[in-house]
Amino acid sequence: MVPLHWYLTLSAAVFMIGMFGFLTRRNIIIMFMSLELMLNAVNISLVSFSHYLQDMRGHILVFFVITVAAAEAAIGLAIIITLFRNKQTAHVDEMNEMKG
Amino acid sequence: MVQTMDNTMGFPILSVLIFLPLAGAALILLMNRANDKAIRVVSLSVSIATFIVSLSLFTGFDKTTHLMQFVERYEWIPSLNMSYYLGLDGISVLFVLLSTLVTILCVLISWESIRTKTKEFFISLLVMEGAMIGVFCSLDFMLFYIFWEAMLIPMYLLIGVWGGPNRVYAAVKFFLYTLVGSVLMLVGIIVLYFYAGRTFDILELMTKAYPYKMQLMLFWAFFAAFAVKVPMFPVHTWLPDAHTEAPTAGSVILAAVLIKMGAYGFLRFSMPLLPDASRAMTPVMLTLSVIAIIYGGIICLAQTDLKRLIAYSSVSHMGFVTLGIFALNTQGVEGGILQMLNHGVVTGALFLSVGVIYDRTHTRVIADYGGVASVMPIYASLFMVFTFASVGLPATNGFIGEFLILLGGFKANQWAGVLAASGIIIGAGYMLWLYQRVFFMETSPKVAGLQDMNMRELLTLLPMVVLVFWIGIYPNVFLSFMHPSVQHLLERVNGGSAPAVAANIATQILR
Amino acid sequence: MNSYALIPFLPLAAFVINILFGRRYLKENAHWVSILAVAASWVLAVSALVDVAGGNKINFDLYTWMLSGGFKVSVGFLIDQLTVVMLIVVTTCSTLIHIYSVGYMHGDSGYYRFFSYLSLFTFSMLMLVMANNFLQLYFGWEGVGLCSYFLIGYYFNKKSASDAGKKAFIVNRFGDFGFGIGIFVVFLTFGTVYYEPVFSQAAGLAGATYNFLGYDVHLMTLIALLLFCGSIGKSAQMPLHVWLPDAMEGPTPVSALIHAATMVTAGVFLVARCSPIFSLSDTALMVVALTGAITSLFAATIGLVQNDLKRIIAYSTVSQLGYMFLACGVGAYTAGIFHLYTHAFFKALLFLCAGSVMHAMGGELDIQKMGNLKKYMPVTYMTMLIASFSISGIPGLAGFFSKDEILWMAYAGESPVGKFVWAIGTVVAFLTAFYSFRLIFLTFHGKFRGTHEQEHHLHESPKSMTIPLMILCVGAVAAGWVGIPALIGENIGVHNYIAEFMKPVLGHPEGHGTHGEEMMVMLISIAVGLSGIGLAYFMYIVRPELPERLTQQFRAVHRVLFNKYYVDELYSFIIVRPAIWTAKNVLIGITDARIIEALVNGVPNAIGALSSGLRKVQTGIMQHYATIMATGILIFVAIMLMR
Amino acid sequence: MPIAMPNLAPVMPEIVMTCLAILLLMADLVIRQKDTLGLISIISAGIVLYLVLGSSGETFAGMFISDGYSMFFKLIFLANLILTVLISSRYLQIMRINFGEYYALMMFATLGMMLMASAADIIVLYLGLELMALSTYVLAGFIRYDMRSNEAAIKYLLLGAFASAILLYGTSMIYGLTGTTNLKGIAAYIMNNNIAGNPVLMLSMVFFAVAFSFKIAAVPFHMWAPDAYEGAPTPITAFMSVGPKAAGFAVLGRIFLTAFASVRADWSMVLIPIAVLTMAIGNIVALSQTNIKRMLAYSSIAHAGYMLLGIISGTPAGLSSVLNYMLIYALMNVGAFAVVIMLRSEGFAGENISDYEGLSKTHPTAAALMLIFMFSLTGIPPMAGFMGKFYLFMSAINAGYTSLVVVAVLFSAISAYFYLRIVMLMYMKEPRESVQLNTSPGLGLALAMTAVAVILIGVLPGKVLALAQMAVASF
Repeated sequence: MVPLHWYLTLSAAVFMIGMFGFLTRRNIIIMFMSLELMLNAVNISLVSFSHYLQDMRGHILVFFVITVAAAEAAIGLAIIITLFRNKQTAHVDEMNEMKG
Repeated sequence: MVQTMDNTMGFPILSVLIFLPLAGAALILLMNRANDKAIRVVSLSVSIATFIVSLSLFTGFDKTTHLMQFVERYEWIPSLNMSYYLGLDGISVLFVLLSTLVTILCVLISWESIRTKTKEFFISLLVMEGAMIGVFCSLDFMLFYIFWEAMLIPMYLLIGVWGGPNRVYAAVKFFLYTLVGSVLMLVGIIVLYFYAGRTFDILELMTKAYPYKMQLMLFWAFFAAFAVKVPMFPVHTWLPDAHTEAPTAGSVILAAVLIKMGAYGFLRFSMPLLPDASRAMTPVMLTLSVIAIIYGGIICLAQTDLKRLIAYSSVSHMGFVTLGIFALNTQGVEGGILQMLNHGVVTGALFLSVGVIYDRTHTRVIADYGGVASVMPIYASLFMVFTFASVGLPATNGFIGEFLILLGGFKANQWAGVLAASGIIIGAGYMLWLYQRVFFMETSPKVAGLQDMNMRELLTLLPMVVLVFWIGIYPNVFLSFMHPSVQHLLERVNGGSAPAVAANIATQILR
Repeated sequence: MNSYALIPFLPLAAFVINILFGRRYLKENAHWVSILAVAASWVLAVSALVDVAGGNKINFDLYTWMLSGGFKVSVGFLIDQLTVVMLIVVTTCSTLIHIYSVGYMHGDSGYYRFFSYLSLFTFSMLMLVMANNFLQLYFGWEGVGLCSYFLIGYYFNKKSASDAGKKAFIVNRFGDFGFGIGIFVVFLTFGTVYYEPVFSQAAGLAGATYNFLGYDVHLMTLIALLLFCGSIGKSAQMPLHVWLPDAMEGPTPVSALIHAATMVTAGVFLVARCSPIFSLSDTALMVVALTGAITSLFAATIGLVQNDLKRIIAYSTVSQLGYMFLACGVGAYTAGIFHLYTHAFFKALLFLCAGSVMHAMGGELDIQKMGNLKKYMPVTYMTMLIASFSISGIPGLAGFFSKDEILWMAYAGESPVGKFVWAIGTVVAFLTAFYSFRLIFLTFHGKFRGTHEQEHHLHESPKSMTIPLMILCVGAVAAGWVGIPALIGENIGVHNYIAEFMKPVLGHPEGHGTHGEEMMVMLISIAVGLSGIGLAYFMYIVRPELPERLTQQFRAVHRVLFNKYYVDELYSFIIVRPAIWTAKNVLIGITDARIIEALVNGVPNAIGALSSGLRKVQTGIMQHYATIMATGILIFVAIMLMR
Repeated sequence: MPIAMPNLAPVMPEIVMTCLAILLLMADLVIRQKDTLGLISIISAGIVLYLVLGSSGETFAGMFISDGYSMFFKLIFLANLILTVLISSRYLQIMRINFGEYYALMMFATLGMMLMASAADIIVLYLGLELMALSTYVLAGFIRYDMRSNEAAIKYLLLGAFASAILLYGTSMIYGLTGTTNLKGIAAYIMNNNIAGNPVLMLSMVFFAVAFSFKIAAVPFHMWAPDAYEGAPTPITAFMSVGPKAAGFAVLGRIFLTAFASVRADWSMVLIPIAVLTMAIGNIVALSQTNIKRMLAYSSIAHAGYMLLGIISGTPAGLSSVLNYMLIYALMNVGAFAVVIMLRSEGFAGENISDYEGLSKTHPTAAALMLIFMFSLTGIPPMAGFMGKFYLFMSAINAGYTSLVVVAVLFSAISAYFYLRIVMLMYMKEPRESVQLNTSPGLGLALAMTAVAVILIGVLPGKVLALAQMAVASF
């Protein structure tokens, strides 16, 4: 039986990678992917807790997280397309028309 | 529930006094903007009606007791134990009369001088009157605070919209100065509320004793709000700007009533609620007052703008008032209250007269004037009366107030009394210099063709002349209002311990 | 009983009528209202004299003026010997000068205004004199100050006149500052401001000390000196004398009434009225005497070189007032009041003569441009001559008796500075005689030095002006006979009425000197007077070029005297200019502008700068937002774990 | 054994709301006149409101609770929905974005908020949060052809997703620690096993605080707000500045005052700096704003800071003051934005504050309304804003945070400057060019309602206060 804290360290690592990706990458799509990565990291830890506690709540929450991530991706991509249509760029640095 | 006199007037006079002007303002709100005349007539009749109603205060007031009179109390916010609680005693009754009288004069003086947006002007004026009377009548600390702050909006508009060239700076400065001060007071009120067992009723708060440290902290919180309004020395720089930029009616209301609220606040809240702190702080206060007197006086010597000079002179005069109040003896306090009334009358009249001349020449620079006496003799003689009232000549009201204050001040602290007495020399200096510069010597071209005061302007200034001489020659009519209330206040402040006050109330009831 | 209350209120009524109805209705005949009122008060004053002479003293309150806590004061009247004497002086001079003004002010545009101010002045002076408490005294005190402001600045479109008026009022205010504090001390020690109780309790507190501004001071001296500040201001004594010479800007009747006969004497009246307090403190008396003496010497020396007719007389007034204070200082209050009484007559006469001279010379006042006027103005010449004789102390005339009394009392009194003060008094007597007759000789004798058409215009003043001159001339002569000293009095069967009359109020200092000494003092003063006149005669009639040579020789001394010891410049240098300078640069420049305004505007500007700084943090790039969020999270995690 | 049907009464309003929203989507295909859709949404909001007042109780095994507290918030959400729909009909025509989905999305967002308010379990909470967030992202980017709207949407979405990731991570930690996601269960667990100092608990509390600070736009997690508010269409800005913020506070109240109630000392260590920073940055940066929407964005950030004081005080009185303030804030804010919308006409953006110069001359009524809202936002009596702030400060002082209140009071004095500047521009400057106002009956009605409410609550605050206290009593 793999001890619990191994899963937790994996989840934390993936979460950190996701966050780091989100903070540094310039392309919106890549930022989206790193977001998904963070959400999945959370799924890992939820499932491991649920298994460890022999309780169903974790699994239910994971389902919700996955569906929400999908919905989010859909909306995100839709907005990126409209953005692209207006400004022909997916680069975050160009999107600073509003500041101050 | 502290014992108060039941309302002998038969009808809720104080609420009528507050809401009559507000109703007038609402009426004007509905009126059509075009007919100026109708708006002016309505506002004049409302202000006169309010004044007549307030006269019954003057006659119906029972001068033998210090207890609150014309009391009204209705539930307002039961959950916070906040009540709509009005009442008057010897200290506040005179100021209500002053407010109602001054408002009539303001309406009269702006009969022709206000051309643009007359509707908003008269609405602000009447709302001002309602709020002012509310401040003087409220016995619930929060109700006082709400009226105190509500006054900011109309005054801000009065200065900002109808003011002089850089009115905006003056209006914002006035607003922020007062607001920063009074928000600190709000915190003080809430701390007091919780310590005194969840009540805003001033009379109840007065019966409790508070720890010294807390009293000190609260004293300085209240000081922040009241000192700005008085204005006391370090925080006075908003007054000259506000006065020079405000329209005539605005600076008359500002000088006659608004700055009295600061001193009234000290009398009604700081001293009775925080007796030990007030006593401990008197040296500081006396020094600030003396500085204000001399500083305000000397600075007038070098002023070039007419209104600015009168504004600084009222800083000096209010220095006298605070000196009187913090002398903590009967002469000082009664002199202070009377001087607040006098200053309202005299400086109000001075600004009215400046308004009269300003409507003709549209310049406030003293250098432009000269020899007005030969062109407008009646105006010159009236201004002469107010100049000498401001200088404190015997037989005018200024003398009575100043003499009592200096007597009280000298009794409390000799150095303060002597230094403050020098104020009357400086006062004579700048006022006579002003009078000579404007009225005597050769007639300057700008002033040559002016015609003398018309009936309306004369009507505005006459009540003030009557008051100057009435208080000057027979002040006891006004002083008799204050005796019991001031006595009670001083017992509380000097007595310091709550039992003494309770005993006093007991005797009142048994008597 | 209270018909005497009408004395002050009649002129008040006249003032009100004149000021309200003067412009449209009364115009020319405004003077009738004032004259009738003042004449009526004169009649009442005489009846009061008779009443008081009959022995009863009147002291009643009209109504309570101020009541605040323990402080109670009312408008009340005290009529005793001292008051009655003053009443007579004030009402008589006032009536005569009112009549004189009818002619003098004829045709002036503000005619009604002049008479209303005169009536107001008489009202205030009478209130001052008849007061029965310190506060009403203060009321009258400032009232007369106000009227002198109006009347000095009567020709208000002249800058010099309005400046003089303002100067008079403000300098008086300096005096009233001390006076006010004196009243406070009186109230705080005696618990009341009424004369009666204060003077009766004063004896009891003779030795008491009082902590004034941290120093333990002898109580009576403190009160006396503080009250004396007021007198210095009002009677133009040494430090505060600068306003009287400039007060000559006002019309001549004003100078006569206010700056000779009545108002300036208020200071002496105050010292006399408070004699119970003053006599309890030797130091105070010494100060009074010395101030009086020095001022009289100081003013007399300046009077020597002045060329303006009215200014010479003004300095002579300051000098004579110094005499009166000298008298009070040595304890001889009666002599002081007696001199005040006689001085009122001949000084008013001098001023009125100057007025008629000015009238004739078309407003010209420089005596160097006059001369030989006696040919054209015999009556004025005669009356002015008699007045000058009287002031120089020629025996038989009013001035001699009162001045001699003072000098004798100074010499014989037990005041430590008596002898020194007597010496100065004698020197001043010599100087007074000299400049009085310098004036007479330069104006009336020699040849006319004015312009031709001035000469053509010369004429004697109309009847309405000369009659008061004559009446006053009678007064200048006869006024002295009331107080003939015992030395002369026994052998001509007349005793010193005024001394006996004033005894109950002012007491009678017993001069312990032999008859011989008294005779010697009298002879010295007569000799001094005559030599003064002789020297003047010699210098201005016999050798007219002598004064010119003397001024060349003592150029420096002449310039100092001519410029009034530069006192005016000194005051404006130490008081007026620094006040305005501090106002301009220090207060407006630094405290208000830099410190307070900087703070008041600085704080919002700083917040504004901070605001625009923080605004830049919002770069619009999402990465920056996310990094700031991440750092936020890190910080809070650190806070939580570190705690 | 038969499937036991859960008691659906408490959740009936949400169910009806979902059906009506879907019905609205269908109706959009059929109805040509888009304004009638607005009308339908108002009617449905009315129905749901009626239902909300009736429903109370617990269901879904303690995961969904409908008590006084949630009822009060649902009142705010539905009022916010109605007002926003009223003020947006004319705006949509001008901006040519008059699509039916606009109203449907708003109803879904409101549904999400209602779920959040009634969530007694983190799962339901997360569900509501995401439903609201996603619909608001789309609404923010509704003006497809305008670059700024897209930018607003993308920023809001990415940072929103980031925050919800943080939230989930916190949830997983607390779930791991206490074994349950039910708020009451967590509270019981903390109480019984007194794990006060436990780092995992601390960490999860931080993550919860961060996630919801993002939602109520508290500093330092506020960066998205100014851009999102400026970019989004103005009615949506109004909707966003009230809806999600209120929902955020509802959840903050639930979590921190039931789940983590016993460890208040710890999480107040986090919330106090956030509150102070929010008030400071919100008020100070607003001073130098020239765009009215951006200024109102910073002002709403500052107001979030004031409301945090209520949460920090932790007492029922504190919570009721937050509720009370939230309602008053909603009215003031929507009113102010309504006036901004009124200024938006054909060729004129009306977003720069200099466009307000001399408004009192050209349109006195609009100027008067704006004056009322500005003075109310500053917190000057007799407006409602003062009463809200006053009660908030009272509860904070009563809980012993007097120094915090002094800071709050001083910053609200600073805020007077930029609110006053608008009044000054309107009343004390001359109009540059005459601007044509676009008013529609709906906008007029909304303005009238909000203005009257602001003054009425200012003068007679007793009623609303009692309502808020009653709501918290059942907490």
